[in-house]
Amino acid sequence: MKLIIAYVQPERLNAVKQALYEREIYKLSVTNALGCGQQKGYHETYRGADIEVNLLKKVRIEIAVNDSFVEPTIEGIIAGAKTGNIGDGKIFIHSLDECIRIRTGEKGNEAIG
Amino acid sequence: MKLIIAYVQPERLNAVKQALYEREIYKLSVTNALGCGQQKGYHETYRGADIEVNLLKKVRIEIAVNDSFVEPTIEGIIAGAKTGNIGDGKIFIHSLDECIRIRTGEKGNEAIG
Amino acid sequence: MKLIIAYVQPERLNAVKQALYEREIYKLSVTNALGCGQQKGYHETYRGADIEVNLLKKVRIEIAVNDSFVEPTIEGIIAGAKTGNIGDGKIFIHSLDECIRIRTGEKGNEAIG
Amino acid sequence: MRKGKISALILLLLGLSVGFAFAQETEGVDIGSKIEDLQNNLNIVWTAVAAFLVFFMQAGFAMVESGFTRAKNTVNIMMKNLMDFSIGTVVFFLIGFGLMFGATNGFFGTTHFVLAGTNVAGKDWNWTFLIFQTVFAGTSATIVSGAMAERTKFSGYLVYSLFICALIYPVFGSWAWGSLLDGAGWLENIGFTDFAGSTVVHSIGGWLALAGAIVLGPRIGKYTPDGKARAIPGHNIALAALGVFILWFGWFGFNPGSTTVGDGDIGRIAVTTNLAAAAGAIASMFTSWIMSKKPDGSMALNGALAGLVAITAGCANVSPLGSLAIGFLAGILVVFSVYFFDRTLKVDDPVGAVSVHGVCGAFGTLAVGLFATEGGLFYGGGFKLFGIQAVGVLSAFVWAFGLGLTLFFVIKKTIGLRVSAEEELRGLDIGEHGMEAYSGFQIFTTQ
Amino acid sequence: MRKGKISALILLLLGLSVGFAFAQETEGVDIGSKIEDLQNNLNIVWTAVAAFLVFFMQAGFAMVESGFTRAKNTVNIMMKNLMDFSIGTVVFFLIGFGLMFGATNGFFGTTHFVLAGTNVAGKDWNWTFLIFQTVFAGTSATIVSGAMAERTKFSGYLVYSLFICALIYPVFGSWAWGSLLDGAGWLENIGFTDFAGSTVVHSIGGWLALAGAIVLGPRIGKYTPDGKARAIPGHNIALAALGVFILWFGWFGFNPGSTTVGDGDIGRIAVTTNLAAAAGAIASMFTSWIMSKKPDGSMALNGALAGLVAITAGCANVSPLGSLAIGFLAGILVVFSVYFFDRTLKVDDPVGAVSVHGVCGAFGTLAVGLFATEGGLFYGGGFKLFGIQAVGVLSAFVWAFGLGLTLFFVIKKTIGLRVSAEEELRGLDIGEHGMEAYSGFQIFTTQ
Amino acid sequence: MRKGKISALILLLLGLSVGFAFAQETEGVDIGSKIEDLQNNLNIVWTAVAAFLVFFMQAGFAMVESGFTRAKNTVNIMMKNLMDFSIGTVVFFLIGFGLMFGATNGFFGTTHFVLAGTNVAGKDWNWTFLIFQTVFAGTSATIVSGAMAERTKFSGYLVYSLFICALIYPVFGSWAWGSLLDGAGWLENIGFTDFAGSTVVHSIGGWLALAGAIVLGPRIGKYTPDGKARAIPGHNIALAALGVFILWFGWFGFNPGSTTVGDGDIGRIAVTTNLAAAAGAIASMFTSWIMSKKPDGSMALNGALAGLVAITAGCANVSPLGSLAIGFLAGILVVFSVYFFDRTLKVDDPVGAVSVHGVCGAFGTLAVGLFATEGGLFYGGGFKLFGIQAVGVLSAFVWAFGLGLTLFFVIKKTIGLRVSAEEELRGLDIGEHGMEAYSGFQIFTTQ
Ligand SMILES: Nc1ncnc2c1ncn2[C@@H]1O[C@H](COP(=O)(O)OP(=O)(O)O)[C@@H](O)[C@H]1O
Ligand SMILES: Nc1ncnc2c1ncn2[C@@H]1O[C@H](COP(=O)(O)OP(=O)(O)O)[C@@H](O)[C@H]1O
Ligand SMILES: Nc1ncnc2c1ncn2[C@@H]1O[C@H](COP(=O)(O)OP(=O)(O)O)[C@@H](O)[C@H]1O
Repeated sequence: MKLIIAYVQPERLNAVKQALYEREIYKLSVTNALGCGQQKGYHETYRGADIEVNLLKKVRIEIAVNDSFVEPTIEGIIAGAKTGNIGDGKIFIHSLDECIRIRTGEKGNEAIG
Repeated sequence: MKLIIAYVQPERLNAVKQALYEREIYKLSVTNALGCGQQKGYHETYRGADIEVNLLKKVRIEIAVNDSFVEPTIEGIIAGAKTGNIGDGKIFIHSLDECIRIRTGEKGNEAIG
Repeated sequence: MKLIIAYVQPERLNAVKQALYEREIYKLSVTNALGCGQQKGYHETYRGADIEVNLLKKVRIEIAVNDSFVEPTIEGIIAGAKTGNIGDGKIFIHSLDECIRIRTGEKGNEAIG
Repeated sequence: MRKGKISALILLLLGLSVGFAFAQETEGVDIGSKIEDLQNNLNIVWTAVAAFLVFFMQAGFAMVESGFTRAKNTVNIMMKNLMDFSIGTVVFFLIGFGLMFGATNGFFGTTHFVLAGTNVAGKDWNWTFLIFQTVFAGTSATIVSGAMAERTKFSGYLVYSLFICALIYPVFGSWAWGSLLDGAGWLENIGFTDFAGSTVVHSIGGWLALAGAIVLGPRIGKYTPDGKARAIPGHNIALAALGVFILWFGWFGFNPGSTTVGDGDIGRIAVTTNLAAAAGAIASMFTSWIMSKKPDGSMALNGALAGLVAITAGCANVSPLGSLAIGFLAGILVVFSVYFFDRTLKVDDPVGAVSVHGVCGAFGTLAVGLFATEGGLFYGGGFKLFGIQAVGVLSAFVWAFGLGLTLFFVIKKTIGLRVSAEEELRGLDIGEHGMEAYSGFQIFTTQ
Repeated sequence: MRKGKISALILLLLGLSVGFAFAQETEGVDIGSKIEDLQNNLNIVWTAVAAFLVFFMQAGFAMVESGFTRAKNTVNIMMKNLMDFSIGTVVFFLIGFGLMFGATNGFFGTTHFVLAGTNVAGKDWNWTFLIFQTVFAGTSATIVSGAMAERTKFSGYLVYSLFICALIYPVFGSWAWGSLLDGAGWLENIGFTDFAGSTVVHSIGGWLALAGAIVLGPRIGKYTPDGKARAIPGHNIALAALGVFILWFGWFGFNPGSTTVGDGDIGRIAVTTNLAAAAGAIASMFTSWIMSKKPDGSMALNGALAGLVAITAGCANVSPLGSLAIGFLAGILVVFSVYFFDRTLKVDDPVGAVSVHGVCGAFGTLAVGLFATEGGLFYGGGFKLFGIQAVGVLSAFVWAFGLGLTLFFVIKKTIGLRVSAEEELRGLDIGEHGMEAYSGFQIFTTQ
Repeated sequence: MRKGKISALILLLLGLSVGFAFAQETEGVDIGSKIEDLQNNLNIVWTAVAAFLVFFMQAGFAMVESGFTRAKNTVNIMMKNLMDFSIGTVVFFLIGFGLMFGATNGFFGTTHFVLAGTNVAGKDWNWTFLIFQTVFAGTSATIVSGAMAERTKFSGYLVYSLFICALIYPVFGSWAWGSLLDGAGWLENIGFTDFAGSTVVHSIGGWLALAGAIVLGPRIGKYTPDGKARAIPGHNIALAALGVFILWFGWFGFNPGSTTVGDGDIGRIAVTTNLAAAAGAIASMFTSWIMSKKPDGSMALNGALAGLVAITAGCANVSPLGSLAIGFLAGILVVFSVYFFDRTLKVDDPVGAVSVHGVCGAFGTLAVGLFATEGGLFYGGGFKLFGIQAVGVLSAFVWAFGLGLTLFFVIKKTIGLRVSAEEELRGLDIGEHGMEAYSGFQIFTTQ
């Protein structure tokens, strides 16, 4: 089992969800995040004082999947999030030791989907 | 050391905290999350237009524990979060390489609790 | 590759970012979090009724780095976040299997920075 | 000829004089009535403006109530405030106004329904009086929604709001204020003094709110299993503060406007009203500071309202120093009253409506018996007025609380008064209205 | 001597009498004109207060529009509302007022620019009339910003707001209302009745809004690729509700104030206005309840506005029951109109400005032809008035929609009307103004 | 007999005539005084309504100040605004009013404390005048809270607000406005013209705000270690914009209300007031557009207020074009003033209170010397009036800034003026009041 974390542009979230659905990945969790990457942020002035915004609004997606689903998940995220512009985001993957469904107590591969 | 991530219904958070306290797990971190799982979400209309809400409000709990605390933590989360209804949530576990207390610089097992 | 998660006091975020910049770590992601640790929270009354606030505002920083950057990252976080008071926060580290840049499809060490 | 001439002249003079006398007279009458008309027009302008200010209090109530409750129930509170005024407007026009101000059968009015008998295209005073009274009825109605917030079924609330403006408020109103138009009431006949409605408007609303909160029961999570009160903080103190400022502003229509006459009493009543509000805010702030170590913002806001509610009965009858005293006492009283209902009686009233409107309304009405410069106990008037005031206060409680319990109980047993636990947890906005108030905002709904 | 004495006496008497007669006369005249002055002063106070209430509607519009749109465009909406009124104030003073109320050349007024000819330090009625008319012009201007929200280039919007108050609104206004001062218009001459401006103010604004929304096109994401309308929920229903309460409050200046006379008509018009608003809110709530299973909060709010817009034309000419009917019908109409524009015509109007102001304004104007107690179809007046009203409604549509399309098209082709897609996604607040409305708040901007 | 008859007749006539003369006279007197009474009543209604509008500005200030600061200090700002008005109301009644308008000892008034001497149940003008003046004092007091926001100890602020309304404001006020009742002041005696209080109310508040901000020092994080100003964006621009609309609305009571007479001057002053506000908003917007590439929303809002503050002194004395000029210049001035205090002087004034009220108040007062149609430099009046105005402006600065520095310094050394750094970081809402303004909302408090 793997845990896949992706940071994408907020407005791509729906497209990512769509792309994952098409690949039969229905479960995911989302949090609101701010990101600092190659996209440099922007300078503004507020009441004449400089304000440097270098934490840009991002969305953090977390998906736990069985190993066989890792590839489709990555594909799906890229399909939904990629525009070719700086700021498109990143995907991080690490392994998961265990997964438990609270409602039933099921564990492992059965619990994940 | 393990890192335990749990998604639970927001209104169960207090019960989960309570259950963990009883098991002497006092430290945890919480973020606001949206989740998409077996719980299908709901349809509403706003000004006549359809609106499909399939990202439901969840709470994400993150707990770093020593190995001996993994079981009580899981038990505690389940004790607090389980209602038997769809949407109760999931627990994910993976291993942690290191843990550092910023204030003291302590590392590992000593830093975690 | 490692994924470094740090919980720090919100008002230290800028200092942490500063310290990381100095160590040439430019990329990070931030989420809003609530934490429960040694810092006990506080009691207040609202309209005469007791209200126990034990989830304090924290900021969660997530940084994916190549192995050689783990030490500077930890140092930077501590440099920026440490005040010596309870509540300064924690750092958690675990290994990362893969990292992908959505825009280019680059993988691994190349994608991370 | 001479005689004739003189006579003629004299007659001419006589004629002229008499003519003048006539002219003088008609002119005099004419000018007199024109001046009366003018004062009448001035009264209309003043009363209309005051009515508009009182209408604006609806916004104040909506803001205070939503500010002091959770974000997930905001749409519902707005809807309740909008609809209780809307339904109230219609039924008060159709039924309530006649019950309150029509020629009375001893118990309530029986004419003036649908403003019958008033020229439909004219400039009659009745029109202005109707709009003024409508917004008063609407105020009474909207008080209740705060105490019943965050758990009441929307349809049940609509039914309630129909009954208060059609029946409960106007009948009691006819007892105390009927003679303001063509009615008459037993309370005003015995000398009951409630100038702008501490009892008629606020206590009636407050006791209905109490009945509603009792029949409903507390919100999930308000009390621990062992009965300790828990805080459920409001989601937007900025809105709540705005609401209090709006209410204070509107109260300058409520109290001075109740003269319905454009003259110097307006300024005097504005002064007593303002002093009482200020003293109430100060007193509540310091009371909460002493009681809970810090000056509680929500209490200071409630304190200003407590002062306003309390001075409403006596605003025209007490001196400025009297109004300071009334406001100050109300500001202290409201804090202890909130504690009492919340912790001792365990009645869950999220915004303190029962304490502010019910308790402080009753207190303010009784205070007239103490502070009235004419007839008040402290001004040598003895206990007579105080006794009369007590009768009024008591009859309001019996009438409103009794009918309220009945009404809410019947609603509970028929269409239902409370939403499901699941809906309450997720919020009434989604459950009752299918939408969120703060779309896009990240809000913790753990409570 | 006797004779002389008598004569002298008589002459004296005569003199006295005549003297009295004179005194009487001048005194009479004097008193008469003083009374007139007083009524005039009362009219000024009333009209000024009404103007201030109407000004406050600017806040209402700003709140409704921002509440019904997304958080990321809030600063922009506030700025648009602030600037359209500010620019409107200046150009209406310089140009618009003269075009609307100056001595007419048959098509528009040609005097009174910059209030020329009015004593610059005096107490002339013109001053009060100007401020009253300025806030009306500002109302018409600000309607448009809601329909064009969340995608319009700021500079383009500024240009638009210059033209509406300098040209589009005043010229049409001169046709219907010019004779209120020194002008005259063909519409009022044929008997067109629009007491407070359902057509003159609201429909003009509404049809311009329609033109703007069409030329702009829908917001990104409003329609699925296959053309299904998607909901883009507003970010702050508390603000929107506050806005509606403010607008309702302001409307008591808008409608009763349009008498510009301080007398009993104020109360009557306040009653019809209030009843229509209430009926509109009720009707919309129940309509949305039936149509989409739950009482939609945003629709009930729109319904109150629909009732207000609709009664504006006939508020002085219909009976209370007539106003209930008009409000109720408008409340139903607005729901279907929103559906129609949103789903059938696919015009993206985030706040429903076209339906509320354009459609319900037209409906309310036509309803005068049906419900006017004098001349209305339902009161035996036949179709004549209705026909005249239809002419007014139609000419407003042709004028405003036609000029609007042209104006927005020219802006589009020159300085540009719409922001870039990237800016629209990130929000106009950052793109146009370099700031966020809710700094520090965590807000999902996935939509 | 004849003679007798004639004589009798004549006497009769004489009697009649004299009788008429008497009747005429008393009737005449009677009618004259009735008409005067009526105008007096009208003045009362108008002044009272204006006072209520000015009261409502409290809400405006609260919204602007909280909107322009961070979410974590919102409860505190609301409390400060509520309490400074409440405390101000009480002490102004007890002390301030007498100091300002009582019979003067040359330096301040010495009668009228607690409105002594005024019939406690009567309709005296004093009542209306008191409420009108109370809300003015409250305006001056509340200006300061914005400049001292986000770091001031609550108890210290309460002490300050006691002194401004009891002493600082009324004494200066007696110099310029004392003769409005029974006082007299040296400034008005030399011809100082400040119709509605650009200096008396706004500059006094503004200079006190400056003193407060200086004694407090800047907020943590406002300046980088090397002294560069950093932006600390406000948390709720929607509230701030609402506040500005409310203030603009209230200003129609502030300026036209300062006639305290219900006649045509109201309309004229409303026109100049409105034009200046509009011009101010436009000028600030374009200035910020030029200076920082984008039209800054917060600056445009400040600009409207700058125009309003600046026109306050001369609203009754300048022409509409003059008011446009004054508003426009104030709109430009306020931007540079904000920059100057923020970046050059490094005085941290979160909402721009010093620039808007202090600087633009002074500017507006001087502008009377330039633009007054009677006596103004540009209208051929020479430098005399300008010189007098400068004396007034300067004396206000010396008085308010001097006393302010002293007062705040004493508070600092005794009960303390600033909260701890830890409390400031976490927010004053929790530190001072034990609650959050936006419970449940996810808010980044990294700043
Ligand atoms: N090394 C990293 N650690 C944590 N988050 C990262 C890292 N690199 C990128 N991110 C996240 O991904 C987002 C997009 O990164 P960015 O470098 O702008 O993308 P791209 O390389 O596609 O242009 C960032 O805003 C940040 O939230
Ligand atoms: N595979 C997954 N990856 C990420 N988050 C998940 C996954 N499965 C479930 N979740 C999270 O857990 C929540 C509850 O899941 P759900 O399937 O509704 O629970 P249950 O199976 O107990 O009914 C979801 O809303 C989502 O936030
Ligand atoms: N074991 C843990 N699991 C998850 N989060 C933790 C853990 N320990 C600490 N934290 C996070 O770190 C924050 C600071 O912890 P705390 O114990 O107060 O720090 P310190 O030990 O430096 O005083 C907490 O509020 C919480 O968010």
